[in-house]
Amino acid sequence: MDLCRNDVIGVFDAMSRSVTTGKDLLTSLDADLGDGDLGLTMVNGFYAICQFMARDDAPADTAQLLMQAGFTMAETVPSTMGTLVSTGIIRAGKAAPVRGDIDAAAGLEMFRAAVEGIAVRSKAKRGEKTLLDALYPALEAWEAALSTGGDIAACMDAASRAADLAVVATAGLLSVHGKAAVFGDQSIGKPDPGASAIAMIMRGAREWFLRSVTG
Amino acid sequence: MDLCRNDVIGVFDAMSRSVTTGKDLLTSLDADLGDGDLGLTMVNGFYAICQFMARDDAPADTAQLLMQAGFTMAETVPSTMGTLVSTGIIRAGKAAPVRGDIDAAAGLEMFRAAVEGIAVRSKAKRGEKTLLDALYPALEAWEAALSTGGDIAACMDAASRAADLAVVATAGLLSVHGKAAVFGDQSIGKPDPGASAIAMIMRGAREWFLRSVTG
Amino acid sequence: MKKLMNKPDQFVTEMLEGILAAHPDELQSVGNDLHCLVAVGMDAARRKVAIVTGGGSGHLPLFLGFVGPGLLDGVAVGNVFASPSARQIAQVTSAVDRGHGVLFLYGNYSGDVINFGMASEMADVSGIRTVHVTGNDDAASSVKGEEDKRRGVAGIYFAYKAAGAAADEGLDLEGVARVTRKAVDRTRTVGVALSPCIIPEVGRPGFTIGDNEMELGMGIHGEKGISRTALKTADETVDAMLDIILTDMPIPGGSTVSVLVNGLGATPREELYILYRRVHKILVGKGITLRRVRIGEFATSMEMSGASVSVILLDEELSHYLDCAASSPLFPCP
Amino acid sequence: MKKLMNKPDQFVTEMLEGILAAHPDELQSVGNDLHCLVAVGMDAARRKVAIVTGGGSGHLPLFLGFVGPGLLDGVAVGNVFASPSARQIAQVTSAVDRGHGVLFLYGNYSGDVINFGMASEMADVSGIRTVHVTGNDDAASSVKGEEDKRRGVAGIYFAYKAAGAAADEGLDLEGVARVTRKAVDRTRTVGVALSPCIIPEVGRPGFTIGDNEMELGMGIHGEKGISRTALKTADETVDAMLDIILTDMPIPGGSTVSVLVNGLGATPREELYILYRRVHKILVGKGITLRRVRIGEFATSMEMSGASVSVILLDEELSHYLDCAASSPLFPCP
Ligand SMILES: Nc1ncnc2c1ncn2[C@@H]1O[C@H](COP(=O)(O)OP(=O)(O)O)[C@@H](O)[C@H]1O
Ligand SMILES: Nc1ncnc2c1ncn2[C@@H]1O[C@H](COP(=O)(O)OP(=O)(O)O)[C@@H](O)[C@H]1O
Ligand SMILES: [Mg+2]
Ligand SMILES: [Mg+2]
Ligand SMILES: [Mg+2]
Ligand SMILES: [Mg+2]
Repeated sequence: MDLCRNDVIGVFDAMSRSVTTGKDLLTSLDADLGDGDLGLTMVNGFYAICQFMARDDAPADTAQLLMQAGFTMAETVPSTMGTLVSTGIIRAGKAAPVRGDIDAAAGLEMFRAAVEGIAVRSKAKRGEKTLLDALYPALEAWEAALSTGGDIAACMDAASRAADLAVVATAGLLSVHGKAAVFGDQSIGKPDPGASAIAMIMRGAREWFLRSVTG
Repeated sequence: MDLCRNDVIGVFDAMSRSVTTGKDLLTSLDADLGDGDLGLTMVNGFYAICQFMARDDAPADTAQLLMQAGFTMAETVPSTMGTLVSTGIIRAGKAAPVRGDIDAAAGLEMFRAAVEGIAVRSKAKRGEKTLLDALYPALEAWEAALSTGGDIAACMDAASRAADLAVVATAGLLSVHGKAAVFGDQSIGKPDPGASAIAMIMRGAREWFLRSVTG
Repeated sequence: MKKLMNKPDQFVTEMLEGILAAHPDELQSVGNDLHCLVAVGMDAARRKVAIVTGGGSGHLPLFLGFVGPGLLDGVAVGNVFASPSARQIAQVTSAVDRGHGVLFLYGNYSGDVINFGMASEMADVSGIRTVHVTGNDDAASSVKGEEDKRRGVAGIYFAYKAAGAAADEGLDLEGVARVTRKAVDRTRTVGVALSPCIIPEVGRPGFTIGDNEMELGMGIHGEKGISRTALKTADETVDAMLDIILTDMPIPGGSTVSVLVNGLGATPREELYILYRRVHKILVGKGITLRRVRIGEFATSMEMSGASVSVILLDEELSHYLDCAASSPLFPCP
Repeated sequence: MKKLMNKPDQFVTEMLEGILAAHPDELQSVGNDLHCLVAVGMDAARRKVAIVTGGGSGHLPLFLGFVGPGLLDGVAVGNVFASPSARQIAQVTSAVDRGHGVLFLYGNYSGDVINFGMASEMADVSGIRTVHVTGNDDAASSVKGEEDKRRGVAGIYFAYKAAGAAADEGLDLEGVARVTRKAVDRTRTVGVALSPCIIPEVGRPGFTIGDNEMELGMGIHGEKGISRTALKTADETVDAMLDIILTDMPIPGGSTVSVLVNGLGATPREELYILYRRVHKILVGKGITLRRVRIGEFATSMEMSGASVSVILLDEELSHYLDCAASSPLFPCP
């Protein structure tokens, strides 16, 4: 299956549901290593996107829809993660195919654009205990699944599983960016809140595919 | 007996002891109707006077001794009562006899000058629940004792007893001056702290006479 | 209410040492007494009335923060919440007098009144003429008709400003006193306290106030107010304050006023602006024009939390004087 | 820590309404967004680099209090302790650009860095050139060698002042950025917190601190400091602060510095002067000259109690720029 505009809306609804369910977990992870607002910002940001996408006058074009959704989120929750996730969504929109639905290959281009945009914006590097430590493994898993002939649902499945595993691995890393940086060595042993949010978002998307493919 | 310079010093020592003994009472009376500093200011003020009077270079002249003692107290405890009592002492000094000891008549002139000085400085009138409501009755008692031939010890005795009685009567009055004024009707039933301090000071003087005459 | 201090009994001395170290070009002490401060660079030959203020410590920038160009000439600083002595006031007076008389301008508290009174007599002996004007803007501290019993609080700022400007423009002692009295007569303040403060040498709060309470009309030393109520919203609080002010001093539509929203210490500037928002809405709604609005800490009670609102009803003369330039190191430029 | 406010979720909006009502001649909003403020009366024809700042609310007079003549051109205001959005920053940027480029000058917090970064891209699309300088003066927030990870706190004041003056004198974007970076590089701050503050929408303190404790090096949002100790005296506190500052940035005798002693909100001015007294004594003892000392509230954390000391090592150029005139309604003249 490939994704049309309305499928994209469905995916975002599922992501929104996922972060809403996981809100308290994100809050407590961020309270441990930051200021505890991550649950709130993710929930509010995705809620704003869904509200925007549901509007009658939301763009018919998927690329435009994603870009404007990203700006909506950025406006609603201008925290670190709010802005980085928005940046990813905007970049994904910019990289979306001009015509036609999104297949696994187009999805890879969009995902890569998102991750690169986030990396540029945040100036963080892999291994520095940020959302990038969930994003890069997920991107690589998508690429691998595509190269073995997987469709977009399979790619998303692989990416989401990789992100979940990667979150566990972030516990071993030292925080050097953001509010967590002051904890220094004490940050070791705790998973990164931003990476956890990424995994949660991707799990929402994966579940949408599971439902849509089977249902 | 009449008072020489050194007797005056003795009287102030006795006054100082009296307010030191009564410190907590003054503090709590002023805490009830004001800011609770009266015990401290009276004790510190009279202590400063005694220290000053005990100095080798303290003036030999009683008038000068009193005036400078008053300024010392004013400098040490510039609260309402500190300044008013100092004013009284300075005025008493100014009214002291140029030569010779202080007899009952000279004492009356000095006392009157003190009370009038305090009245002018404070702009308060009798009946407004201030130290004047102890001072005026004491002054009148002194005058009465003098007119029936009392010596200075007898005058002081009469004045002090009148002050004690007058304090009780201040409980019936309404505070209109100083920090007590905001209590309005609630001030009724409580004796005036300033009047109480005056009675305590005079009681100290009276006790000095008792000791000096009998001992 | 923890304090950054050394010995409590050195609180005022060390504060004054800090002030003189920080602002040597603006303030200096006279007579070897840190409590006696005058502006640096007085031109003794200038034909100008001098203005002296004074009062207890613990209210910065009040009182000493109002000594400076366009403002006052000298200040006698007392201990925390206690009057300076008459001798200190007299000493400052002698230092600033230029032979054209001295205005004594201070808050209406009996300790201060009596000490300034005694200082006047001392000045008299030295041939210095003095006139007294006392700030009594706290509309909550005594009923109408007994204005002379009211406490002076943040609104004395307007009197300082008017007095300083009038003296600067060369008015004589009577003229300066007249302008100053007019400013005082046309100013009303009401304060509200949410938490107490601690006198360093006492070491415990001067009063207690419940977690969900506030006191309307409380004085800047914690003096009893008009009513203790449950904590109101900012809007309700302003409504209650303005109600007292406008009942006491009705302000007809078409008038012009200046307003000071003053923080008592711990209350953040953000909240003062939330209060001002309501003040503005109500006064504008009555057809009153606001100008030269001042929002910040002008008269504090150390770490007390709460705020006051002062309103001065302007006429052309007062508007003019309030607009004149003035500066003080306690009001730093950015 | 009671608050004078109405609805917690209206705290920032109502504060901004109050600010605009109080200072209509100095500040205005753009794009129908109260969070986007610019100085009134911009001369678009003037050949001048524009300067934009921004950051979370709850720090008044920071950040919006530094918009004004001789200072900055515009500010994007976030919610309490939260970054403004990139769109808001971009909107302010478009409003103040005169075609000579815009300096983005803000505190080094990841939310702000990322939003200003995104705003830069937006500005780029509109053909507006931007350069970023971030304040990172908090010497207690990261070890030496990792200065780029340090938080920006009260010391950004010196950078604002230098940037504003350099832009005023007509330097180009690179020139203004160079001067500003120099000010940042030569500034160090250390803070100490004695009590927490409450974010209105959260309703409870962000951290707890024992009755007899203080935290050295704590950030202005309550970020972890270097050590939590028993409450020290004012002198000991300054000694610990200066020790960190002078170890990080040694200042040779004969140098000239400017110092800012900043109150976090509830700590009274009296105590700031007691702190300054010690700062002065120590620096003068090392043969260092102090000038343009600033004492007051420049960067607060609402009702937090505590203070910070900032030191900037001056050269002739920075001295000159710091001396230039500047004004802001959040720093009212007396
Ligand atoms: N400079 C940075 N670069 C990349 N990611 C960052 C950076 N700073 C923080 N993060 C990520 O953001 C997460 C915290 O997000 P968020 O709660 O929105 O931060 P804040 O509340 O400080 O704005 C961290 O767990 C980390 O993954
Ligand atoms: N204006 C006044 N005139 C005369 N006496 C006054 C006046 N105000 C206060 N007092 C007297 O002073 C007493 C309080 O003295 P004190 O504690 O020194 O006052 P404060 O602490 O306010 O300076 C009162 O009990 C009253 O007797
Ligand atoms: Mg966070
Ligand atoms: Mg945050
Ligand atoms: Mg008293
Ligand atoms: Mg404050």
